[in-house]
Amino acid sequence: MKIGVFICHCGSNIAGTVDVAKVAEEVGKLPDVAYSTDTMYACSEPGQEGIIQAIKDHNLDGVVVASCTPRMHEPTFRRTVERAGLNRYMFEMANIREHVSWIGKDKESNTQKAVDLASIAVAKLTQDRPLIAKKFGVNKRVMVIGGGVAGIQAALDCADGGLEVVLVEKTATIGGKMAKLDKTFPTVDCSSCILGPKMVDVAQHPNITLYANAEVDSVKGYVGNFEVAVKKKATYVDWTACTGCGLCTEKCPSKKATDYFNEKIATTTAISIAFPQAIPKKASIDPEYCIKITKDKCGVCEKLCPTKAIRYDMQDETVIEPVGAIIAATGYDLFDYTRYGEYGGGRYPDVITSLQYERILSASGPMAGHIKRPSDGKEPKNVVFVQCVGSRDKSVDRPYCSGFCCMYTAKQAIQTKDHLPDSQTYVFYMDIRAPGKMYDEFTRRAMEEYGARYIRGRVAMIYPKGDKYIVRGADTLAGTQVEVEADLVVLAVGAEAAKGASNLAEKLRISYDKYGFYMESHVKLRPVETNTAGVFLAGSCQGPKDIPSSVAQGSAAASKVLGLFSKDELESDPQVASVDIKRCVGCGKCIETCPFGAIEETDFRGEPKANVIETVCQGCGVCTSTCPQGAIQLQHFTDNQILAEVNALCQQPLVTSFE
Amino acid sequence: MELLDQLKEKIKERLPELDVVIGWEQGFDPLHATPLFMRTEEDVDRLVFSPLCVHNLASHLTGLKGKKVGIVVKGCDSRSVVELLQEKLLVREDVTVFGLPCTGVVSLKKIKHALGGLDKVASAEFNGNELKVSAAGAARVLPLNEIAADKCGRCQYHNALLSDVFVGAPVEAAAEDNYADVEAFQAKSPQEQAAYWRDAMQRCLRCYACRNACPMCVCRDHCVAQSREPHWMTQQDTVQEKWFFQMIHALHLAGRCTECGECERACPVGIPLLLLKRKINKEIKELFDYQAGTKIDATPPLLSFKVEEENINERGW
Amino acid sequence: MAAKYLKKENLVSWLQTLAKERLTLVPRREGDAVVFRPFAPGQDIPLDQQATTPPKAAVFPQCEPLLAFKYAKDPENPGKVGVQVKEKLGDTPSVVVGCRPCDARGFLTFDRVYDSDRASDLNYLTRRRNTLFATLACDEPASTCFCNWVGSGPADAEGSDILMVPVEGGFVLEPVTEAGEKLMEQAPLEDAGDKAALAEAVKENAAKALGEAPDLSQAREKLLSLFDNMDFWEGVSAKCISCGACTYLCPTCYCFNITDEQSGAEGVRLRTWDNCMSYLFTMEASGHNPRPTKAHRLKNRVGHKFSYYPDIHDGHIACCGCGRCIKSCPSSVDIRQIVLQAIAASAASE
Amino acid sequence: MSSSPTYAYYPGCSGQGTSLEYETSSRAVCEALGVVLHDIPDWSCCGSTPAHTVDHVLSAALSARNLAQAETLTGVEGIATPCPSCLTNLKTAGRRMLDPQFKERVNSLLDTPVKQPLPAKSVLQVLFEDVGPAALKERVVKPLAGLKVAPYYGCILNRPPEVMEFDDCENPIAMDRLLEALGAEVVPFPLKVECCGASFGMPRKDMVMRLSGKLLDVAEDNGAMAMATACPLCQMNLDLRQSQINATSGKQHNMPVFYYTQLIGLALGLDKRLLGLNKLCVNPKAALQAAEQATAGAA
Amino acid sequence: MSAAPGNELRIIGFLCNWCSYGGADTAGVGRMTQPTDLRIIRVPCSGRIDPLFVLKALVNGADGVLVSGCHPRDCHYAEGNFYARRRLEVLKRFLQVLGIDERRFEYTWVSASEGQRWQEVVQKFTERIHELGPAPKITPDQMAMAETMAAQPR
Repeated sequence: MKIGVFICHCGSNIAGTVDVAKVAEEVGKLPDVAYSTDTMYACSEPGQEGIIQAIKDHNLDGVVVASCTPRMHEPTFRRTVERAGLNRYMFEMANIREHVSWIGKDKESNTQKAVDLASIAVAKLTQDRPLIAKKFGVNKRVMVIGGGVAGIQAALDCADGGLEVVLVEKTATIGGKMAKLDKTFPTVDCSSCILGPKMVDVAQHPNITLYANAEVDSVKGYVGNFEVAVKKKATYVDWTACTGCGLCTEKCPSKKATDYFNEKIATTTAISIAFPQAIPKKASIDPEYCIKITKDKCGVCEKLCPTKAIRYDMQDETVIEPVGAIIAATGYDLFDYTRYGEYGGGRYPDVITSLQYERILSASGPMAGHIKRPSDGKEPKNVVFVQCVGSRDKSVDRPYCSGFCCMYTAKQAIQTKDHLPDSQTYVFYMDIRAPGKMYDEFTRRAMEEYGARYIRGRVAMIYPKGDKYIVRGADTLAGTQVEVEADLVVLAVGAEAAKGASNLAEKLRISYDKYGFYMESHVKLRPVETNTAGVFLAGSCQGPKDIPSSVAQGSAAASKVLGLFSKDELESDPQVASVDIKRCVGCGKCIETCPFGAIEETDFRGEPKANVIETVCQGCGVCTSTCPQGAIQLQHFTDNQILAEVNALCQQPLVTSFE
Repeated sequence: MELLDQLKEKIKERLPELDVVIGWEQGFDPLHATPLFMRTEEDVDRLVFSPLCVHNLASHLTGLKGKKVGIVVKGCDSRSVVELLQEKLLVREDVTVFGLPCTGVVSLKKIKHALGGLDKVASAEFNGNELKVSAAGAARVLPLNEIAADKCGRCQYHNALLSDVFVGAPVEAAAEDNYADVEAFQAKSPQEQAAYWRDAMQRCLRCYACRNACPMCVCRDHCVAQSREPHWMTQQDTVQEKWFFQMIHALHLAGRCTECGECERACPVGIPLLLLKRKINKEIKELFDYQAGTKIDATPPLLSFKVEEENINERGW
Repeated sequence: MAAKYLKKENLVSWLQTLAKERLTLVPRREGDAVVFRPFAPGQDIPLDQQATTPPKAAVFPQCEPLLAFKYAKDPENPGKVGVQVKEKLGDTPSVVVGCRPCDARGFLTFDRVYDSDRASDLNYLTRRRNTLFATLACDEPASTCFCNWVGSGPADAEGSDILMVPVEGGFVLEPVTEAGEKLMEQAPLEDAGDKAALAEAVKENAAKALGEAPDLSQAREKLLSLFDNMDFWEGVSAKCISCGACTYLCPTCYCFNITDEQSGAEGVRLRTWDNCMSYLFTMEASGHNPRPTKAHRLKNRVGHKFSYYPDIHDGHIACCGCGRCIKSCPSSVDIRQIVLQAIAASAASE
Repeated sequence: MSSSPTYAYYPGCSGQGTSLEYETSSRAVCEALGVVLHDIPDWSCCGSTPAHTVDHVLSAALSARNLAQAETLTGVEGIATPCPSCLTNLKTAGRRMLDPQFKERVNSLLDTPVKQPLPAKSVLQVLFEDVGPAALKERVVKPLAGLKVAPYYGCILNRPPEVMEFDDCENPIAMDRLLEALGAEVVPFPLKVECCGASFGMPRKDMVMRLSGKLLDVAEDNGAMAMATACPLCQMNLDLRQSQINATSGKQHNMPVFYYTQLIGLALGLDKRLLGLNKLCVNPKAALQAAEQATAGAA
Repeated sequence: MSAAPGNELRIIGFLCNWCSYGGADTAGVGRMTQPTDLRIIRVPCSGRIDPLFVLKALVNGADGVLVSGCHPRDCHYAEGNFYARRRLEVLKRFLQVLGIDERRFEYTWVSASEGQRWQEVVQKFTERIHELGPAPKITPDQMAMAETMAAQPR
């Protein structure tokens, strides 16, 4: 082979503590190295041109650059060698900056280490083979999982961009958490007024197919060609017939059904429509409470329904949707505050969650917008807000900040004063986190204009005293304990990963953090991509987010999908496993261990053999280290490539030396 | 009826539906049995069964893929069949297992030590718990427990674990295996251990009898020991290379080895190879509470994982 | 020189003398095996039985560097790389003491191949010419011995330089070649006297104990006639596990493989033992393998030894009858049986 | 049941003085319910509250000596003690000694080293787990019907949870269930695990007045006629200091403060002398009579 | 190729690309000074690391081998490190009969953000290897000596 080696100075970053000229000289002695030099900035325009020129001048068939981490510039240099006519995989990089010059003090040792690392790269390159990406077609349909504001935004943007969209929503209506909110910060404008039109757009958009009351069952395939099985859960109402007139809900005699939309502060009928602006505005039956389904009596709704839409015998149904990309927008759930025994653990009726309070505040909520205590219906005078319930608390394994609680607490304090001018609000907080546009001003208004008393400290205990509650906490600014007598306590419960999030992640083969939030490809630079090609993230499933951020991410994910679909064919990464069919004995151990189900058994002249589905393979190489005879090799990280590297560092002496 | 006669009868019953049945017959001298491939009733008449039937016939199974094969197994041999089935390297319907109870087989090496050589054996006869041998003109009586294979002394599975036809009365006994041999070897210093392997590996011929006798070595013809793609080993006859092959063999058998000891028995230059595999088995047992070749529906431990490993104590690095 | 007598207690001092001038290989017990190793004073020399391995490696090492090479770069133009080559020859004078007649005779099979009119293998020849054999005649055959089948016997001196016949209290040494005679000169010998007669008796008894050898004269043709009878070969090879124990322990198997290994700028070309029982032995680059099954391969081993080789080498059978392939076979495959079966089978089919 | 639950018993110093009635009633109740207690021979002080603030090893050694003494007893499944403070020290010492190095340091201070620390439990835990409310209920001869009682566990019986490993640390229910089994009416008492002021009775009497006063206030607000405690110090602050609290706050509490074992003893009809009701400062007679009348009236 | 004469020992690291290699980068970016003995080989996933690579290195003269991957549950490929954990643990214990001091091999988990942790790991492991000193090598001299030793009567 003829290998060119380029040792980068990186200004003084490398050259300061590594004798780069010496490295170039030493590496130049290797038999396969035909050209070796040092260069000031390999990644700069002249640096890259130098590499291209050397390839041409010396007829090189491979290049090693020893510079910074390959995680930074490997793609850059691959393009460089490609411009010079080499295959992009005939390139190796040695990291002599992060792994050498920046961490070692002794120049002599650093220089030797740099020589070694460059030699490893040369050794590997001698085993490199040109790899060529395969092309495959793309199904330009996208599935959005989750119909909250992020999912709605993503669906609408994709649909407006001309893509066919399948929107899958777990509950009976889209709208998500935002639909439950009364007002939004920092403008205190009506939540449903701004979300409602978007929901209607979804319902009416010709490119959007909406499956409400449905969940993703399984995901097969790969980017460009997924096959998603969607389970449509039985609603016991034929939605093609239902007009959403609501007659059934008025007459349903079973009125104790759990009202999930109203966060269980009220009950609803067994057949119900979540709320007046629900999309789709269709009735569905809660089979747990339906008298007809549980006891085979009643049947009122069936009799009343003008379009004869009631189907008591309806079963779950699964539909297969072929799509090319998937956006996960599954949102969040609320922290279960009953884990805080000191706040009553759910025993006190007037200690409620912030989202329950939203439903109380909402004019279309069960209390029609009048603030009343759930226990006795009395108007509260002192309302105490407790922040960071399930946020920034290691003791309940929620060390993270939920991000939006400070703001909605301020908003709720303002609204409380608006609704009940005689009321007094108290807010126990740890720090006020209001970094958004107009956010800090907003919290100031709550304090200054609406008289909310902010107490900096955590609440230690809430206990009833008579028909009131004593909220005891620290006032860390005053250095004292405080006790506030409250009529109503609102807990600013934090956000946690949606129930079932990890389950869905496993179906989508994306990773999630220890709290169940989905992992983006790169915290800063690839915020809506995942490590599974073709799967994107939007909204709070990636981490708690307020509405503006969720909407922004919805749009960002949509633009990623539109970008992906702007090509008719995609290229697969050729760094995938490949089977030497002659060596394969068909034992299936690779199939057993592949984390991606990317290996299948095929029949080759009557013998079972392993076959890699290249578009599914992610290139981890577990199969290669599993196969005893090395018949399946991860391209670009083959046994021989790694062995060459090991041998470059320590090889037993040959049985006889030349001399 | 004698066990052997019963066995012959059962084999003859099933023979018409089978391509071949593997058993043992008398070999070239009175101490050596040799594998017998029975296709006719006359072949069956040559069948023998005694503590001299040391071979694990399961090693021949994967080579007979696609054929209807009957196989006579001792308890230990049956584990190999179970493991092969578990790894889906055999088709259950194609294998008919004639299971036997076994009280132990001999170690020819031990007999060799006792007699000072095996070259001149004139006769050998089992009498209860003794072996009567005459060799080089002298007669000797060897108690079976002194010449039994090591694996028999710690045998937990005297009766075939899997059989389509079980012949004879099951043996009740089951010994404990506390891996005392491994513990004892482990107690040596690393220097002593290294010297031990260096000396033993020096005489390795790289004949790969250890590999080819192994019932679980199914790669045989494609073994990495001789391939250039991948090029794990050179053909240099250094101790490092020979030793490294044994490491490869042991690790490729991790969680799969049924400890039949064929590797060690087959070695023409007497390298104690089973120790390496037993060490790994000991750890597999401790780490994953798993013994290869005991359950057809288990998953080999190194082809699976648990998110929380009970017994892997990560060392807090 | 006539036969001389070497007292058992004088053997070591003779070996010490030999070891000063030559690499002196003697049997040594290692673990459960007896192998040929350089003589060291004070060591125990097991001579009562045939060694586990033959002294084949003394002349034909398991791994032998044929040459070493080195890439040298043009300092002016690093892209220009030259290769320097140095041939490696093993020319250490050696002597093997205590091998058996069959062991020494095995090299005759080699010689016809590596030292012929058509080809001469310098690496082999250099070692061959520098290695002498002081062979110990057998007093009693093992159950696996069949040297008399292949035209030899327990006191066959062909291929040896000295024949040592074991008698009560020592050995009667008979010089076979001039070189052997020279070696004997350095030994503390006594006149054989009446020991010579004892030695003759030992030889006679041993030959008698081997019994009558079957007639193998038809084997050549009959094996050939069975070439396409794969049923026969599948039958006899069924218990074979395709390992290389038989061939690597065989004093007459001379096949090898050649590989290059490189470390940095230096490399070696290695000749290593190979064996026809291995699937890879005939594996072709195309992926085609003319001997895909062990039946094909065992056919080759038996056929080569008893038919194809004799065919082109004046009827010399490429087997010395040492019996190691039987004794050390993990499955006790018995080449004698196969040959006899072949003769019988083709007789039946005729 | 195979055999009676058997424990090494650590009485603690308070039991020899200020909480003699807790000690005697605990023993009586255990005996009546078939829990066998063997006194730890030659037991010594657990170190109480000061020791661990000075030196962890020395503090652990104090309890470790008792752990070692307990190991001389045969057939015991653990150590039982009525006093939460003693329990904390025993459990903490046992837990710290899981660290072999710490254990070695502690053992080096002892004549007889601790082999394997026995698990320590409160008598309450023993009664709740080994006897249980259901079995207790069957043994009741004189139900405490009509007695509205606030269960007060004190701040350290269940905390820190990783050491005490019993019941919910914010809302424990073991005593509630036992008292309910006796027929008593357990009133909701949100301050079950609040601090009574503990040993600040000496240096900061005002603090105890305030904290214990609040406990009494809330108990009364919730309709309690009496309180039940499981801790000698809590009982002392609430009972002995009740008149001082009244004097400070100007309130008129007359709230008897029982050890829960006394109440169990009453319901089981045990010998009054063993229950030591006469040792209580706030006379319980009125409350007990009121309860009786209420039941009688209802009947 | 041998380690720098004098002070350095030959330590080989196998690091997964996504977590530990990134962690080593992070340590570099943070200028977290480390001993210079370690030579890193980058692999996509700790699951790619055949334990035989480790043995190959150790048999052929490495003084220490360090493997590092993503923390369990955080594998870029979801499961690779779970397999690695089992295999490497078995490997580590296997060394106990091979006459290779098991302390010469270690495996650990370091995430891309844990630069400081990486620094500590390298520091600690390098110190350990230096305490153990150079690994015993099988040299021709040693073989010759062994032969002489073996020739002694037993």
